[in-house]
Amino acid sequence: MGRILALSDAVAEFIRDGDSVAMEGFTHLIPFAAGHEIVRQRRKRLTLIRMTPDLIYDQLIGMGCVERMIFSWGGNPGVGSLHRFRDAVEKGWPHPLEIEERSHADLANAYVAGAANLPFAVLRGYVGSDLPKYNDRIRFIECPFTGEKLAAVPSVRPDVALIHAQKADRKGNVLIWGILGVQKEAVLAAKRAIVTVEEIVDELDPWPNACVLPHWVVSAVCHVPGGAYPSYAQGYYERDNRFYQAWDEIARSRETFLAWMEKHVLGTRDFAEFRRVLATTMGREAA
Amino acid sequence: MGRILALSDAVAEFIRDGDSVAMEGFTHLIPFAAGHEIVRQRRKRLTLIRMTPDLIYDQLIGMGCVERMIFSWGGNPGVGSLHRFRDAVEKGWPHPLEIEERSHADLANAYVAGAANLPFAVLRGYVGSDLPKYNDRIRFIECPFTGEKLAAVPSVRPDVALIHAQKADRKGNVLIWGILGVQKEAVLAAKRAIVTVEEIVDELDPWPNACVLPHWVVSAVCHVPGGAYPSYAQGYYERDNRFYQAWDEIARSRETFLAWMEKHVLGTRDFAEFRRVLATTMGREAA
Amino acid sequence: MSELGFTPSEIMTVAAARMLKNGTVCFVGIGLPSTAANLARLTHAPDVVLIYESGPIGAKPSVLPLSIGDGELALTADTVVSTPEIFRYWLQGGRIDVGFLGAAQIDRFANINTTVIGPYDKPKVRLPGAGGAPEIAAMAREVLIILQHTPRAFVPKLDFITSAGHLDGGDARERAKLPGEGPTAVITDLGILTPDPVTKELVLTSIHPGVSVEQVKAATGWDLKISNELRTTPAPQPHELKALRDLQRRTAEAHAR
Amino acid sequence: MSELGFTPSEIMTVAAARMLKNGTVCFVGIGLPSTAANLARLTHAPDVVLIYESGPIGAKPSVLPLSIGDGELALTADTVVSTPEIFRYWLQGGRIDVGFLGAAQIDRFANINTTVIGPYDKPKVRLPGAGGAPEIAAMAREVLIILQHTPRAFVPKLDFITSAGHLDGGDARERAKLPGEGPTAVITDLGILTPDPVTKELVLTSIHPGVSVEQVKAATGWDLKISNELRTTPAPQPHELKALRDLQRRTAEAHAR
Repeated sequence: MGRILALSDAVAEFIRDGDSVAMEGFTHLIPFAAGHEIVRQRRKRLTLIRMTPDLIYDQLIGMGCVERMIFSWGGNPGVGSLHRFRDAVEKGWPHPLEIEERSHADLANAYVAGAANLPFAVLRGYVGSDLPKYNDRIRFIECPFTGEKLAAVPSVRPDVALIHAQKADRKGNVLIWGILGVQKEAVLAAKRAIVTVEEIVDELDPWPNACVLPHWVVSAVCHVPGGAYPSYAQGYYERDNRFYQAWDEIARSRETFLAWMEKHVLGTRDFAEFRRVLATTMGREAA
Repeated sequence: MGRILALSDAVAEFIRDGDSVAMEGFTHLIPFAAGHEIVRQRRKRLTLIRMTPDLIYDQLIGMGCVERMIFSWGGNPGVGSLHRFRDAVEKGWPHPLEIEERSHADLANAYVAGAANLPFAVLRGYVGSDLPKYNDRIRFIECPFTGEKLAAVPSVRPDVALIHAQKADRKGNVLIWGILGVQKEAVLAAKRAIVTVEEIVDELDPWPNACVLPHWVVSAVCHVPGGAYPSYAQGYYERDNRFYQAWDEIARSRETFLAWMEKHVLGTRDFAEFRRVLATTMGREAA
Repeated sequence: MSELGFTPSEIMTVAAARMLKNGTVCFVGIGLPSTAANLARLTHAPDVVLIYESGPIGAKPSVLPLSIGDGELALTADTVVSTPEIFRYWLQGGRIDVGFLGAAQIDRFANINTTVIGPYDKPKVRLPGAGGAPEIAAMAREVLIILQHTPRAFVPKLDFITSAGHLDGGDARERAKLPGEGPTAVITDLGILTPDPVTKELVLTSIHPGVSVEQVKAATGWDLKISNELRTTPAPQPHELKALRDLQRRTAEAHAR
Repeated sequence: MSELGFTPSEIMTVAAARMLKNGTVCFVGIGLPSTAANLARLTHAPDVVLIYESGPIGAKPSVLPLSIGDGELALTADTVVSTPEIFRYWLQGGRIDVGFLGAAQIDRFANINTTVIGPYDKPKVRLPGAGGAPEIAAMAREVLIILQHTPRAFVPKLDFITSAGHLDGGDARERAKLPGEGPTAVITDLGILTPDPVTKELVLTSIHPGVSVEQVKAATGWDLKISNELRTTPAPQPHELKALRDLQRRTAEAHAR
C-alpha cells in the first residue's frame, strides 16, 4: 500500500473499464492530471461520482469515457454550463449519459457513510424537493425513537478514489490542507485510491490534528507537480480563472472540444507535456 | 454568545438543577475546575453524560449531585475502579444512581448525531453483546437499500456541554488541539456550552483546518488556568498520574472522600484556591 | 450607468446586502449572494459570519471568489472544516441564520428550480442541479433569494422544484415540517418581493428608483401582486457604491491574473 | 523473578507481542494490550501501526500511557483524529487488522465480560463497562485477548457478555453476521489458548516454560481442553526482555513525576 508510482502506471494498474470512480476536490485540488491520464488510456463505461463535476468531468464525458454520473452540481463554477455534460444529457453525444442526481448534503453524507462502512446515510433532506420523484434511491425512513421522517440515501462506495494533495512522504503518507472537501471520505469509502501530490518530502511535519491519510489506506502516490491545474493547490499555485473562462469557448462546440483534447491531452505524453503545450496555446491567445 | 465570564457566574447562569450535562474530555482536557464549581454550587438531580466518566464524575456522584448517568466506560484509567460510582450503583450511596449504559462507538456516534441535529445514529454495533438486553434505547433497524440489520441509538442532546480548551481569543473563539475526543460534538449537540480555557489571547492564530469553535456556538468562555488538572492540557502541563493513583485511596471510603471534598472543594472559593490547598496536602503526603 | 448614478445590478446587490444584520451567520451561495454578503461585511455588518459550503467558516475575502472554494476563502476564514461537516454540523445542525441563494427560476411561492427546463428525462436545458440549495432552503432560519428579474426566471409554474420555498403557499412549509421559515425576501434588479404573511405568495413591496410597476409586472411570468404600501427602495449611498465598486474592481483585477 | 530469568507477566507480554506482525494495523486497549503492542513495535515490528480509541493513529510512545489518551500518544502519532472518527472511519470502516483487548472475565468461547459480576440490576461488582470493546471485538479482522489466568477470570458462564467472542461456538459469529474473525488467541501468564477451528472452544495450545498443565487447568473455571500438539512457548529472548524492562522502567519513572 502507498507505493510511489508513475501516474500512468497507477491508472493502468488500478482503474479498469466499467469502474466507479470518484475524483473529488471542491474547487481546490481537483485531480486534473489523473483525469487526463484516464482519457489517454481510453477507459470506457466509467461511473463517475462527484459532488461538483466540473471541467475534468466535462472532458471525460466528451471523450466518451463515461456511462453514468452520480452528482449534485454540474457546472463551470462562476462561468456557466458544462457544454459537454449538457450535450450528453440533452442530445446523447457522444453517447447517452445516465445520471443519478442528488444534493450536496446527500452526497456529503453518502461519502461519510461510505467511509464509515455503512450501507446508507440518514439526513434531514429533500423535503419539498422534486428530486426524490426522479431518483428512487432517495428514500425516507422513520426514526425508531421519535417517529420523525428522515431521508435515507445509499452510501457512496467507489471502486477507485482519485484525489490530488499537497504532500506525501516517501512511505506514501499524505498531507492535505485548506479546503478539504470530501477527499478524505472519498479515499476511505473507496476500494482503491490514487493520490497525486505536489511534492514528496522526507518528513511530512504535520501540525496538530492535520488531515493525514496514512500510507496504508492509499494504493498509489504519484508525484505530479501542478497536477491540480487549472484548479489550485493551496501553498503552491492559484486557480487559473482565465482557463475556466476559456473552457466555455473550447467546450461549446464538439469540434473545438475534440481538437483541443486531441492536441492537449491525447497528443501529449503526460501532464508536464500538457502544461508545456497549453502554455503555448494560452500564450498565443493572450497575445 | 461567547461572553467571557467568571466560571462561578457561568455555572450559576447556565447550569440548573435537573439539567443533562456532558462534561467531555478523553483523558485530555477534562473540565475539573468546572466540575468542582458544580459541586460548590450544590447542583442536584443532574443527568451526567460522558463516554469515560472518571474522577470528576466520581466526585459529583459522591457529593449527591447526580440522579442519572449515561456512559460507556466508568473507571480510573490505569488505576482501577471509581469507588464513589461503584458505591452508588452497588449500595445506593448517597442515593441510587440510574444508569444508561452504552458502548464507546455508540456514544461517539450519538454525539455526532446530536451535533448534526439528528434524532438517532446508525452504527454497526452491539452484535452478540448483552447490552441491548438491558438498555431498550439500543434498537435495530433495517437498511432500506440492502436489508442489513444495523444498530440505532438515540442521539445525545445535552442541556449543557462543559469542556476545557487551550485558548480563546477576546471574542470567545476557542482553539483546541491534541486529543480532541468528542468535545466539538458535545458543544454542538448541546443547548448551552461553557468552555474553560488555559489562556485568553489577542489572536488565536490557528493552523490550517484547526479545531476552532466560533464564539457564536459557545455560551460562556471562562479563563481558568490549570482548569483540567489533574488531567492535562497539551502544550501547558502534563497529566498528574500521581493524583489519579492517590484518588484510589481518597475515594475508597465514604469518610475520607467526604473529608477530602469538604477541605479541597467545598472549603475553597475557586480552582486557584483548590490548587493551593491541594499542593499543601500532596506535598505533605509526598514528604 | 443610468442617470440615477447606479446600475440595476448595483441597487440589487446593495438592497440585498442591507438585509444582512451584523453578527448574522450566513450560508452563502456563489455569485450574486456572495457579492451581496461580502458587501454587507464591508459596510454595515463587519461581524457577519460567512459560511461557504466548501468548508470555510467566517470567510473574509478581500476579492470575490469566482468559485465556491477559492483559496481566498480558506486563507481568510476563522477555520476551514470538511464539506461533510459544513452540511452536517453547521447547516443541518441548525446553526445558520440566513441562507443566501441564487436561482435560475422561481415561482410565486419562491420555490426554486436549478435542475432542468423541460421534462427531466428529456430536458430542453440541463441546469447545474441542486448543489446545497435544497437543504439550505429547508434548514436555514430564513432564506434570501437574489436574481435578475426576467419573465424567463419568474415563471408561473416550475418544470422542477429543486428547493422548497413556500411550496403551494399558506402553512405548507409547516405541514411539510420544514424547520426554517423559508424565503423572506426575493431581491431583484427591479425591486424586492416578500411573501404575504398568510398566503405566502410573493408581493412586490419595494420598487427600485426609476423602475415602474408596469416594468416589474412585465418581467414577471404571473400576475404579480403589488403591495398597498409599496415603497421605493432607498438609493444606494455613496459609501455603499464605493465599497461595491472597489470590491468588483479588486475582483476583476485578481481574476484576470 | 523466577529461576527462569523472567516473570509470568513478562512471558505473557512477550508472547502477546510476538503475535503482532510488522505493518499490522492494531487497535490497542489500555494496560496489558498496550504494553504488548508497544513491545512488538520496539522489537520485531517497528512498522506496526498503533491506533488508540482516543484518536492517535500511528502512536509511537516512548513510555507507556497510563490512560488511553495520554499526551505522549498524541505527540508521537502520525496524526490525531477525533474519537468519533476513530470509531466511524477507522474501526467500523474496516481498517483494523488486529483488535487487542484485555478482559475482566472470559468464557470458553472467548466471550468477554467487563460490565458486571452478579445481576445487572443488583451487581456484586460493578466493572467499568464496555468502552470500545463490543465494536472492536466485532469489527477488527481478528482479536487478541490478554489477561491474567485465574479461576475468577476464566469462568464457565459469564454473568454478562459485553463483547462477543465466538458466542456459543461453531459458526455462531458467521450466523450473527459479525464481520471480523473474532478472537484468534488468548494470551495469559500461563500459556496461550486458541479456538478450535471447528467448535471455536478455547484449547490450550502453548504452555509457558515452567508451568504445568495441571496449573493451567486449576486456573481455568471450566474443563479446559488441551491440544494434542501442545507446545512450549519459546522463552523470552534477552533482547525482548531488555526492551520490555527498559520500557517499563521509563514508564515507571515518567509516571512517578
